[in-house]
Amino acid sequence: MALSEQAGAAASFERRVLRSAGEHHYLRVRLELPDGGARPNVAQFKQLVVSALKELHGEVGAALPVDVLTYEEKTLSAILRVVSSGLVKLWSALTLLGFYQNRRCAFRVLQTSPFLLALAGNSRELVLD
Amino acid sequence: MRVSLPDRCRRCWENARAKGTERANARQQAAGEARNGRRHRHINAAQSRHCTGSGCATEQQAEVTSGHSSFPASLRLAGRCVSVAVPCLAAGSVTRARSPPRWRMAVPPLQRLGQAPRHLLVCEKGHARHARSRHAAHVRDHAYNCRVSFLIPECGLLPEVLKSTIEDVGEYYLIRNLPVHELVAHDFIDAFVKKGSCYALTYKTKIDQDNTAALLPNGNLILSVDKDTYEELGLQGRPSKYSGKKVMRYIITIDLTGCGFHPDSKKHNRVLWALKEKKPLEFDFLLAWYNTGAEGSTLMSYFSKNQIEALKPKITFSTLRDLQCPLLQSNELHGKPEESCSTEELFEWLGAVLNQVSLDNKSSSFLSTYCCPQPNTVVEKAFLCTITGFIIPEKIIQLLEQLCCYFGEPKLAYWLTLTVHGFADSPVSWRESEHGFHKGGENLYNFVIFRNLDYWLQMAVGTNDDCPP
Amino acid sequence: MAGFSDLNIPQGPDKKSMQGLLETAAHLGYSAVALNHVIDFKEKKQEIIKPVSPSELFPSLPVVQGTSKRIKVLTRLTLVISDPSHCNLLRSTSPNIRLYDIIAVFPKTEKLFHIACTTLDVDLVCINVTEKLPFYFRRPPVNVAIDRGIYFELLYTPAIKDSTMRRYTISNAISLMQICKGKNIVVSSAAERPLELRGPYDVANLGLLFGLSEGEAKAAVSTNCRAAMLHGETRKSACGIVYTLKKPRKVEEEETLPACKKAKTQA
Amino acid sequence: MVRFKNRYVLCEVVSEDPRCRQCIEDRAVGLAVRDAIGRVHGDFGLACCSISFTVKYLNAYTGTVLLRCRKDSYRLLCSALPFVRQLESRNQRYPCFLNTLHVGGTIRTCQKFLIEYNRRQLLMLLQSCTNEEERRCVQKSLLSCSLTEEQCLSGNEDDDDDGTDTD
Repeated sequence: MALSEQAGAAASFERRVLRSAGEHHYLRVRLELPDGGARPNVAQFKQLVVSALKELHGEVGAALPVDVLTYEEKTLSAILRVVSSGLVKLWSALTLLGFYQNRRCAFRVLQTSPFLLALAGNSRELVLD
Repeated sequence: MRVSLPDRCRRCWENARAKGTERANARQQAAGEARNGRRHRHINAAQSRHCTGSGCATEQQAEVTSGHSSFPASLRLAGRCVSVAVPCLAAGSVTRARSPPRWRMAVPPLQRLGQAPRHLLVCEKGHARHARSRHAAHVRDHAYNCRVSFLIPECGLLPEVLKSTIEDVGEYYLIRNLPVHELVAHDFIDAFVKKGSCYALTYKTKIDQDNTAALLPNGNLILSVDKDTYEELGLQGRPSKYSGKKVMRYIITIDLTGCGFHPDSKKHNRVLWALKEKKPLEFDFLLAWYNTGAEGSTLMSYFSKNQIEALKPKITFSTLRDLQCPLLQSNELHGKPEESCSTEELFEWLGAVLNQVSLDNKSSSFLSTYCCPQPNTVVEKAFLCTITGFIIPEKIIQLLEQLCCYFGEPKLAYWLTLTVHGFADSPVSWRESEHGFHKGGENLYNFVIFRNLDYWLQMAVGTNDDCPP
Repeated sequence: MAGFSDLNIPQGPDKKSMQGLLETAAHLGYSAVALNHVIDFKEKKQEIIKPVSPSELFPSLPVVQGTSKRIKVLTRLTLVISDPSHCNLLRSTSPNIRLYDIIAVFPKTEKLFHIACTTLDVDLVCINVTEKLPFYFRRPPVNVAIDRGIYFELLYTPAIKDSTMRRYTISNAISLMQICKGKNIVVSSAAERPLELRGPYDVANLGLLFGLSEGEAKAAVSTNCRAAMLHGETRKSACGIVYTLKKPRKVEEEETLPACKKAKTQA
Repeated sequence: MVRFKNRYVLCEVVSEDPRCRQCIEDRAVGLAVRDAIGRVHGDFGLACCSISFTVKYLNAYTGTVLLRCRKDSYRLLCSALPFVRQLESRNQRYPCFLNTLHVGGTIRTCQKFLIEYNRRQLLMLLQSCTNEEERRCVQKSLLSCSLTEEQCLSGNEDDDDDGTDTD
């Protein structure tokens, strides 16, 4: 019984190599605002991201599918998902965003990865001691 | 209503005209062909001709744009006609070109905008109890792991079989300001490197900026150093694969257990001199040692004169309620529509679960369109355990074994997963294949273990990495 | 020393805000910054003062995030030249100028750009990013500058502040890239507030917008900055052939490599 | 000596309002196109296209416009052209759109294309002529049109002016 199962498994060994096949890229970002003042809620946050894209890359940029996967209003940090070909556009748009509601702000991109799973364990932020 | 060019505007033409090139005939033909409606097929030919200097390809482009002047149509053509190029304006069409173009020598600047960093995902499937199964070898080859997490659906508490393994995940040591030459000393080699598996990795060093060192259990000491340090050290190494045309980083590999490295050998003395006097390198090190049976002195007592502290991995448990889980079939790596999910879908889903991403969105929702892959079921509870620290492969193999044993008794769950994250800044990923940071330095793998002990193994690496074994 | 650097932190009178900027820079992962002292000859006669020693200004430098080292602070002098006579200052061996780690010029006309690229003993040539280019870049001076190991500096803070300046920044940067082919570019901030600073990886990604390739973009915030610093060091240390260490232990002599490629000995 | 490669985009202004013709001038067309690029591709697109962007040739009578931009960025330009909605000059605003006829690497190819294009238009016109007077007029134009082509073919040896930036 066990033997036959093993034989079946042996026949079924399979390896697939997916080269740059990920459709999406993921970014972990944090919005920095001066102390005090209104904090955006999740809808406003997404609006801010889209407006940043629109400013730098126009309507074509604003049409990029960007998803806010998670957003924490307390820390203003979020995980964004974007199609791979739009990564550079989104990233540059976030970098060049300077104002939120006429107040200065800055997007800090903490991590980018083609794998969402990789965002769960960032060894650079790990404090082991 | 149009009339011929009046004389006045002919003069304008002459004024405005650039250098005349006479390739009119071929061009006219090409334009004629394009007009016959077989546009797409001619594009390659036209483009190659275009390379010789005429404007055929663009002429066709013009034809089409004038044909349907609506934007999406021209966009679609633009996207297809140069799948290697233009993603820059084709926001809508790019999603179709699944794999971004591979990097070439001369990519026009604008097209770089549409390129995403290269990455690799290797999926394997096999059987955990098969004699020739290499799953344990893959774990062993991935020396430096910072985070291990496992997810068991239909389970609310830590299963009994895993309790002892979790408790015995092993401690590791952090030594501050340890000179590298102490790792090359023969006392150390004899006491630890040769008597078990000794793992060491520099802590808080960045592989793309600083010098980094790592000791592999096979006795190889790997130094990844920048150009300045390399020149000062005077040890033989090779240029890093990922440092570009102007080499700024070198890799030095020293085999500590090799026969040429006995205490009085020339090589040993040279290495010791280089690391002690020529360029004394000091790092904070993470250390772990695994030995089978034989008692010996411990790292703690050996390095007692250095600043050493023993650390325990941090373990967190959580129970997820009403989790949407994709349906999987162990023999269908690609998944089947309506029956099971593919391995990439699972990989993304798992990332979503570990990052606490909400899974129940609609394709029309404003914030996020991510949803759990189809088909899926809702499980009432799922158990998630995460261990962070400097975790050695031997313990992961033990854990993997115990997870297989979990299915020894009949369980509700059909599968469970074990995810292992590597250090982004380690100089190697699998075995001794060089690892770089680029933009994320990701190197991780994930096991899906099925009830019948079939497994899927997914290994993912980023841009500056070789293909996993 | 291929860590990330930002070679342009404007030196202001306010010590506290400077401290804030340095802390943010360290937090973002920059391992070296240069405090920039700007002298514009258009405004009244300005004296070139001695560089303020960073150790005096900041008793405790912040630790670079993710490492255990402290941020390195250099001094930099930028001369805005709009008239050929201004160059004389650089030619004369003014003792104060020699004290700065990095010397940059900001040429306002084509002729001065040519002079800056070909003859002046400087490390950086600033490119105007806040207005339409007053002249076209020509290949010969740019090639000479690349051969001499002089770097071109692009700033990104104006692009954050204002939409029009953003256009000029990108368009001037692309014009420059067409001539210099992405070589010898340094991207730095000129940020006056912490919220105008951006992380090194973000800046490297911004380089892609400016027409750099990924490798060149990363070099623009790391290795090119290091090279510019070393180029500045050659001025102080007899063309970089002989370098005296502060510790009276030994004088290190190294082979006669080209000055700009010289490995730096750490004091 | 490396030449910067340019692209020339030939398009015609199509408007229902005949008064629109008076709006067709360098500045108005340039502004309208820039505005469209700005909307569609944002600051970045505008910055890319603005390098060496000019309205090279313009014929208000036939409504033909020739635009120049860098080869790298012509796709940004072409994709923005359909979004030009109106021309504005002297406080007058007329809705219109731009129809791309041809994209060429040199002005010359665009010129050739335009002559050929106009000839075809004239032939169509000829077929729809009603009286003899008109017919003669159009035929004459047709002949002069082909003559123009001969002329420039013979005259291209001395035509050495390189309209692109070199150094």
